[in-house]
Amino acid sequence: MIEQLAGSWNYIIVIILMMTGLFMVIARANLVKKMIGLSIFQTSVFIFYISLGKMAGGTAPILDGNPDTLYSNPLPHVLILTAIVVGVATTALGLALILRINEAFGSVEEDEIIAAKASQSLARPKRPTSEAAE
Amino acid sequence: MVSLVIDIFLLALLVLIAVMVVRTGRLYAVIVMSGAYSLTSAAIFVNLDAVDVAFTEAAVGAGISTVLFLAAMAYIPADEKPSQNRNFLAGVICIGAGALLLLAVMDLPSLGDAMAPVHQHVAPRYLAESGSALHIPNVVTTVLASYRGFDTLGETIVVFTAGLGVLMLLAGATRTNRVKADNRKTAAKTAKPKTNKPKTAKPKSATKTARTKA
Amino acid sequence: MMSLHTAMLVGLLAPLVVAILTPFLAVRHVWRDAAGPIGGVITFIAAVHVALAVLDGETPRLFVAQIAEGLALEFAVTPLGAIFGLVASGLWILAALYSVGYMRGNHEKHQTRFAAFYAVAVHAAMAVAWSGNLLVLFVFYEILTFSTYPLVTHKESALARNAGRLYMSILVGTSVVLLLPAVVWVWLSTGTLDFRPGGYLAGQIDPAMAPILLALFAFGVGKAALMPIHRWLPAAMVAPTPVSALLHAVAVVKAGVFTILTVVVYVFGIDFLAETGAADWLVWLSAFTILASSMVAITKDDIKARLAYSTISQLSYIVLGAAIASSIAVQGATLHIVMHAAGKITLFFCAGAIYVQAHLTKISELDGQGREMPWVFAAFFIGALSIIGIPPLGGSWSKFMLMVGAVDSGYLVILGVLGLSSLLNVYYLLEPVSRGFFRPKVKTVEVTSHPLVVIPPVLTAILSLLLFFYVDFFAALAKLMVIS
Amino acid sequence: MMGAAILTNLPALLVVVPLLLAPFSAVLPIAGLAWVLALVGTGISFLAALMLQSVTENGVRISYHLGNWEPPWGIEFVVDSASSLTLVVMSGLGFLATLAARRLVAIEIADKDSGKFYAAWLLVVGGLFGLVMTADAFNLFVFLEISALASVILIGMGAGTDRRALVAGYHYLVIGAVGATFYVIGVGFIYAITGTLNMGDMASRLPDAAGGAALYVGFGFMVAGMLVKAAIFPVHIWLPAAYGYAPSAVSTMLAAIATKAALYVLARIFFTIFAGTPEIVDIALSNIIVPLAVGGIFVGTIMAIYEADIKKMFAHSSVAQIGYIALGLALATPAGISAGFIHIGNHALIKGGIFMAIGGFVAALGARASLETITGIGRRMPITATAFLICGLSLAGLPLTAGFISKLYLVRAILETDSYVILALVLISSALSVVYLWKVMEVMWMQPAPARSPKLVENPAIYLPLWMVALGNIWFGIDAGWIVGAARLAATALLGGGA
Repeated sequence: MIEQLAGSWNYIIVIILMMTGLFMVIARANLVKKMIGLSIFQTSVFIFYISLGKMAGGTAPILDGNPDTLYSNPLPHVLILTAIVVGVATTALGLALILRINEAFGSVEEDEIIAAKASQSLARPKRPTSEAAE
Repeated sequence: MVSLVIDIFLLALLVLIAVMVVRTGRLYAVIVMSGAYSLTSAAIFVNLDAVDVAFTEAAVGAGISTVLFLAAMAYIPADEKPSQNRNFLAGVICIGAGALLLLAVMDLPSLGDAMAPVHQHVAPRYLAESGSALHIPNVVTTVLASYRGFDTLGETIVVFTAGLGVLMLLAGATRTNRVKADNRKTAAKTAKPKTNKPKTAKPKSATKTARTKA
Repeated sequence: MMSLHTAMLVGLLAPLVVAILTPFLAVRHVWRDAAGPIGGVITFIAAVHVALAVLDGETPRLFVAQIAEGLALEFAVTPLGAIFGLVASGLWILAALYSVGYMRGNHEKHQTRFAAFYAVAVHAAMAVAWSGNLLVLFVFYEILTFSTYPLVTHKESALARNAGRLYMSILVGTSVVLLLPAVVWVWLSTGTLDFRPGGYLAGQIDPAMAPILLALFAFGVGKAALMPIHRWLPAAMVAPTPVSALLHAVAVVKAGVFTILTVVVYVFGIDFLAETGAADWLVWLSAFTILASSMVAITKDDIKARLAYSTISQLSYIVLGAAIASSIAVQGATLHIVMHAAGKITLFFCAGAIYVQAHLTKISELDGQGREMPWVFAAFFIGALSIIGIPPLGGSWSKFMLMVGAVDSGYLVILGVLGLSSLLNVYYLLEPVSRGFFRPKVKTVEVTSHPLVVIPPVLTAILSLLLFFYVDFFAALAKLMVIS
Repeated sequence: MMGAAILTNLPALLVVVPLLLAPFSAVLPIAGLAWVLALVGTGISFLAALMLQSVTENGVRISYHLGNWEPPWGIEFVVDSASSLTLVVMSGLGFLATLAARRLVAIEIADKDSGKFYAAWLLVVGGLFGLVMTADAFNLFVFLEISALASVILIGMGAGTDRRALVAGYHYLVIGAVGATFYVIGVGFIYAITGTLNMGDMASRLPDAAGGAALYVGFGFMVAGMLVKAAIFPVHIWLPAAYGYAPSAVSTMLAAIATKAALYVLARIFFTIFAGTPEIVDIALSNIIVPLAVGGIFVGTIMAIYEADIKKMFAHSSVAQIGYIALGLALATPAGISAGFIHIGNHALIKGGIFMAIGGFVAALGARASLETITGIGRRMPITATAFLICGLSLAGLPLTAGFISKLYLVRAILETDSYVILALVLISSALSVVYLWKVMEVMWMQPAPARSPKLVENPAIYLPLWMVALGNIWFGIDAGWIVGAARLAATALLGGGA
């Protein structure tokens, strides 16, 4: 049991981390905090993948010419390199949207934005543009 | 054994940071902690033999990401407003999903097991071929650039997409220009009879109304 | 002369061509107004040609496209379809003439649009009549609904719009929600939707489910105006009278009862229905509709509203005949399509003529007007007698056969219902005539003469009379329906 | 020589052409040129898809090795009759949506942004094609993100006329990212027990893999992630706002093709990757996916009935229609899967047309289309409104329209499995859908236009493509042979073990 627990230690913690991140995404109303939750969620998945590739007694998969050397699995590393970049791209786009939302609604709190939508969508002119410009 | 101790310590640290992130309301602190989270994960990656990943995570995850967050914070409120109404639902979903995942990891090969399928299939060929066929010692680089080069192309496109999006959404110059362009358009419109067309919004004016109302 | 194939094409396309040409012919009103009657004559000739072939035992077919296995876009003329095709095309000639007179005499707007949609409706009715399977029937049934909507709301007043809304919601709603599933049900359980003499559901569906399927059809066909889905018909009375003629005699309600008869005869099979008793409930419902709507008709003072309820009642005669599901009753029901069409179109023509010439709409205002418009009132009288079923007029045949059918199948109560309803008919249909001729005038109105609205009702009245003597042609076709 | 090279490289061409045209479009300063580029990109894809379809018609399965690295070491694209049908549908509607986009974009998007807009447009389309073709579980994630991020940009562009588009875009981004991450977690588990990322390879190794709970959970998370992308109840919550507030052109394109790709991937997960472990798939399909699909059908329909905003109404309706597709696929019989594929094609036609027409209304009205603003529009914009009516009739499933064929085959497939409860539910929901369609048509055609309303101008640049789609609805309602045959082949290809 202990042995199994030791073997799964990384995984168990990783799952707790994932769920912490996911919890933030769902439960927090602050849009920035959601993004941070998302990045924690994703980073935890990265650790999960890298843990899968670990070989006991292995080293980084950089060939040293010695045929007896054990290497960890390079494939998860490759995947996660891609995933990290994708994750940052998501974050960047999310933040850009948050900035625009803040401009348009004056808030980055989901509850307030939804309330603003409800109260103003009827009274506000459908296109804020042309009227304001004239 | 040392590596196991380090591993346990670092992971515990991650849990600590994550809990603090959830509980902190000051966004600057949260962002810094999230940077710390990324750096700690980078350390874990080193410990798990993924040096390339660790380097990227430190540079991109901890570096660029944090810079982006901090830059964004210049324009938005610094504190999170307390709101607790969705905790229960979120808790149920997370605990449910977490429980399932815990159940599943118990059936995975234990950490570092050399007989695990991941070490038996596909990967060995990368390790075997990389040196002889391509003469690059770093297998990660080889796989990234050749076997799974298409992933890398895709990744580039994702970055391009995100850049495109940020540019379209934010580019300050475009937006001020758009205001001007719209003014010009409106001026032109008064001359033309056709007026029943929607035009692009100028977010600035919308923002002002929203703010004054708030 | 024409090949059958050509005849079918002509019959189906001539009204459509008229519809398409109408806007272009509108540069000269005479051209536009002549297009309808000419198209009617051409269509009628084609219909006669087709009907004669059917009488010779042929089944004229026109294949258009294969949709999926067991589903084809195909026309095939059954004896019943031949009859309905004759009715629709033949009455169109007169209705087209009449609507020219009515629209002009009344100075209605949008006459071009009116004429075009009128022709589309006739096209749809022809296609319904000659449809080769349930799917085609369904499609053109819907097209008929859609094409008559602009006609019903022709006046574009709030009242007309509300009527149009009710008209569309009941007809489209029932057909999509009930009729379409019924059609799909038939296809799924038998793999075909074709019409076959003697029907083909026997042995294909559980007899316990047959009443449910029949109910889907009976209520899905809103155009048959079975209570309680009859409300659209009186509401649609706001439309100009030629539309009412189209609705009541030429196309719409006839398409409804035609559908029910077709389903009973060519899909269920009357033997199957008679054996399982699946249509028993429909006998009682239609009997109820006959009496209830006659009662309502008595209370109406508005001529068109009274005629509308009379139509609901008469339609249920046809449904009743189908529901009794005996050979003689079905033949009676089929003949009643023809006889009622001729009779009712006369009545509506007369109502319209009275309106155009004297601007009267209430029965209580008709007192003494008979002498002012003798031809109109005489035509009305003959039409009414035909619908009541008095020899020597066409309507007597169909009513007689229905009564015989009811007795044969042991529905003695139904005989009583038919008798009672005839008495009510006598009262509410002859009241306007007797008022016109035997009461002193209550209202002096200026009567302007419009021959184009007087000639058609006189012609249809004569037709009702002729149908009594020359019923054999239709009777022979009707007989073909039940010989499998 | 040249021809042969193009032919063998068709699968790559289909994806790479739109993706590589995107950067060029982004820097084009002239909106018209960018549109031409987008049209060329989607047009080439459509031709390529048609060619692929003609090749795979005989049951041929094309395996394309990217960079000539053989699978499972390298990344593989697979095109069989199932994916080629999906590709033809997506690229065809993508092309038509691009055709209609010209005018809609000119009105709703600033000229300066047009080049970038079409760049994002091409990225979405290319990403979705990749999603359908790739046979590598992780590569699929990359394509998922390309199309998701680009979609978010396009949705966000709706902020030009309604600020709520920003929020819709943000929600789609976050929910989509969570979905994609779920998928990646699932792939991680399957990778851990099989050691491979290639779908075919996974399929052949899974039956012998000592998976236990990892197998179940890996499967579950992969499916859950794609359910989010396919907008299946209850994780459809992002869809109504996203389609509702996106620019009209974007709603058209997304509604016609976006969720279709995710639905196809779901089918691949069920019937290709986990073909060797059918017991898991069966449990999931009959106990989870079928109830969710039926739930989605009802929730979508009922929400549509209570919605006054036209775009959002039909977005809700999409949730219901996706439910029909998912239901067909989840029946897991040849008839059910082909019914699903038939509706993938037909629903693309229906919704593509409907959103194009709504775009036409919005363009002419200069305001959001709601039950209030489109009052009496039937007489004011007869060309657009008639096409809308045809697509609406098709959605209701009237005979001689494509929608009827879908419903017919779906009902028959359900009957084959003797699930009468589901049949009854489908029929009831189908009747309910008449309610909201009736509401719209009633307002459009049977109510008078508001007094003093200005004359509305109909633009051929919008209504010509719209009518092509509307006539498509009739064409495929009368001659359904092609789609039915292709869908049957697709079902055979999927159930034949794939790999």
